[in-house]
Amino acid sequence: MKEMSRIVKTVTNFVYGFIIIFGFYIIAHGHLTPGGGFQGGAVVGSAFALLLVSYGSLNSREFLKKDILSLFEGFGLILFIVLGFSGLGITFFYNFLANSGGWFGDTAIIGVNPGNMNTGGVIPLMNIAVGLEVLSAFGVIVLTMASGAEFTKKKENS
Amino acid sequence: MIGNLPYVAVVIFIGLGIYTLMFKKNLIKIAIGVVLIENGVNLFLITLGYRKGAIAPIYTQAPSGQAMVLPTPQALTLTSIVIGIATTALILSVAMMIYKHYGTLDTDQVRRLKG
Amino acid sequence: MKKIIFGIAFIIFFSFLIVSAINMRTFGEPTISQMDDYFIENAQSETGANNVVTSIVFDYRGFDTLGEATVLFTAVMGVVALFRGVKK
Amino acid sequence: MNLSNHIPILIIAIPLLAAFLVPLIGRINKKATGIFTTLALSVSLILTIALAVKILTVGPQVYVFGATSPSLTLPSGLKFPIRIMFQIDAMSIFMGLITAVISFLGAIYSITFMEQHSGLDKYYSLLLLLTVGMFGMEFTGDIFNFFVFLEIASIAAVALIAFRGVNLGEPAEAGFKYMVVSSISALMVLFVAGIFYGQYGLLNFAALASVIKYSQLDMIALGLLVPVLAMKAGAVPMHMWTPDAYSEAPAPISMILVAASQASLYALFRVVFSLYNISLNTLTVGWIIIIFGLLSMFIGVTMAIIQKDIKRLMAYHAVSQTGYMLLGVGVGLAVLANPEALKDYGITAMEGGIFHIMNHAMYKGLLFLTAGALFFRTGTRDLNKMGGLAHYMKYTTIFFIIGAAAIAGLPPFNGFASKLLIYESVYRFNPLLSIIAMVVSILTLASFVKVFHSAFLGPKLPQFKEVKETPRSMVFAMAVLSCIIIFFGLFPDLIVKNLVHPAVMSLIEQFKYTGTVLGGM
Repeated sequence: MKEMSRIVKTVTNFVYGFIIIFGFYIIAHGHLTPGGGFQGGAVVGSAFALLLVSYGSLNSREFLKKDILSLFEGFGLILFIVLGFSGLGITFFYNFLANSGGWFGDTAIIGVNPGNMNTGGVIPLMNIAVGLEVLSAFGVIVLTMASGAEFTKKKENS
Repeated sequence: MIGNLPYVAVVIFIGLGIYTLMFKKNLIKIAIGVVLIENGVNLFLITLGYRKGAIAPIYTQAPSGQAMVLPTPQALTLTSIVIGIATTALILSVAMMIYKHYGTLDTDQVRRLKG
Repeated sequence: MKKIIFGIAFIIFFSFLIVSAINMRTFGEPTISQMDDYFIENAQSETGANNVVTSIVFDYRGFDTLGEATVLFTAVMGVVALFRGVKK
Repeated sequence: MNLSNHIPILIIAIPLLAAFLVPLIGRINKKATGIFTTLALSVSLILTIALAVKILTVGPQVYVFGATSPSLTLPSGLKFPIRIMFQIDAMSIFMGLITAVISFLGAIYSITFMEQHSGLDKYYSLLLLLTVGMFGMEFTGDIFNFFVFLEIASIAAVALIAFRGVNLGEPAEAGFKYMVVSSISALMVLFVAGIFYGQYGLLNFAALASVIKYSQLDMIALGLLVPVLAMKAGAVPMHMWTPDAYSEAPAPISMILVAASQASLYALFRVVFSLYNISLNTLTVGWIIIIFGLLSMFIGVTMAIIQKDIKRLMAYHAVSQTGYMLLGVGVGLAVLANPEALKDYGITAMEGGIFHIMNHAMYKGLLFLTAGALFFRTGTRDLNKMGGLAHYMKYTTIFFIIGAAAIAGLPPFNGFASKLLIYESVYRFNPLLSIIAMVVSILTLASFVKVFHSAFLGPKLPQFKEVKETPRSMVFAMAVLSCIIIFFGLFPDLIVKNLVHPAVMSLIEQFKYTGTVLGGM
């Protein structure tokens, strides 16, 4: 993929940070507002795609590292399954933090309420884990397919 | 009958997808066919959860006393969308791999495995 | 020949879809919603999350979500494995 | 905490965790990944055996995710389950045993077989994920969860089939075909889940089974599920993917793919027997399944005879053998509503069909592994180019003879045991079917005699002077399978009585399946 014009790159520079922050906002508030790990992860992943498209696959390799992303992916997944395992005293995927009073353990007000970040038990943690996994998975897929496309094209020319 | 128009849209989506799979000869078009079926099924799931005049099933600053739509289909659709993305990514990668080796996307020319 | 068989299969399949669309219950008026009503009523007290959909995704049907994350991981592994020979 | 209650989830969670860890281990040491995979799968195998013992002595097990107790299916007096659950009865664990054994041996075989390939960490990770998907399909009691695991298994399988696609075009092509086929079937399963949800507001198999009315929508759901799952299992009108996928995948993966398509077959039986049971017109559906079976048997074997590629030939035989299973179980289904005939020969036919699933997984696995060993040493799969290999590869020759005799149904191997059950019971249902089954068996024997003649017999060929016996880990995997085959062939009654009969009864007795979840046994 070739890099795009200066206008696109300038706009990208201006916008991508906001997109990433918005994605993380969606991930963190998944248990209160519409959204969650998958949606937020997809938003952040789209920021990666934007960077890739505007800078081209060769240039973007300098600041989007596939290795680091795949590490993050493994980390997110392992965090997720460990959260599942840690409920194993009762059952797999038991929400052991909910209503316990500790981390994210406040009891939610039943009915309509303005929302309290400190509720939901393992749900916010799982949101973060899944968000991490999804954003890095999207990044890895997009980057790998872009470099693969580069390879295919080279073969075409020769 | 007119109330069931969303189901008709689902039928058109899935039917078009199957038609594409059966009669089109381009690998990318086949991938598009799979995505069409996927969207049709997702649309089907999400229409099942709708309740007339109800709000989204989220309590944060919601108008009080209103009925909520069914939440389960939304959760299922969320799952199936992500699965769909994974499928699409893999199917396109395999198509790219085929293009790399054979230099074509036409299924008639790709067929080396026969008999 | 192949086209005729495919055509017949397609017509059968399409008629299946149309019959199911006709027979489906009316849009917007779920007749049985016991499971969802339970979720709407009890999700807040059982999981503490305001967003009922999230509480289903991560608590009631959390195992599906693990499967879903696994599917994504599988796809990443597959894509990376397919393009593994491709350097630079 | 009592770990023995958590065995059902540990069987799945340990390979899953291992699959996530393998890429990280691969960063440190590439060689260790294979051994790590084997370890994880051996733990899973041991746990599966422990669970099997528990189920066959105590009864079906339920595992509810996220509930306050693993066996709490209906919290606080509800009439319907709200959480995902695993529901493991004798039939599920029967399939689970096959999966565990086959994937464990596949991992052992892979250690040397895949040695010179790159990207081994991804290979082993995908292998573990494929195993997880198969286990999930067999254990789950929730239709949407079934869809998720079906997708895990098929995506992992696609990536493994296309694993050699970096250097060759054909594996990628086979992978594409399999991907399209499995996406269609998975999406249709999801569509059917939607139909059920729209009608009954439930997703649990057992809860659905208790309320299903067999309305027009349910008929459509069945009409979508049966062909789609038969397609995934490789039955004939939709078998176009089978030869490609089986022949282009690496040999251990071909073996595991056999077990993966049998997991779809299991799902088909589960839908027909546990979900619908006698609410449907069993005679009609039974005959549809029998016709699928007959077509698979006959077309599979006739296509196999003309093949020159050894793995492609075996793949067509896999299609043909799937026909036997469909035949046996189809006869059982056809007489399900007729208690006398069911007791008379229906149960025996089903025992034959179900027993054949396990036997087929074992001997077809062995045959694929021998084909892999030949490919490993000679570098070709073309039968015309091989010859005289018995001089160089003694063990492989013996293993091949065992596998070929078992698939052709010669005593005293396991294929004979299950085929005999099918012949004698199907004969009483309809003699013609039994005769066709015997003819197919003879054709199978003829086809394997041809393979044996062209690959192993004949003078020493100069181009194979360097060929040696296969390495030890590969011989070990093949030897274990051969021992299982001979053991099953010598003591079929033991297996049928203790393992197969409970599996068949758990399929037939629908009230037990619903009872484990909804209570009121």
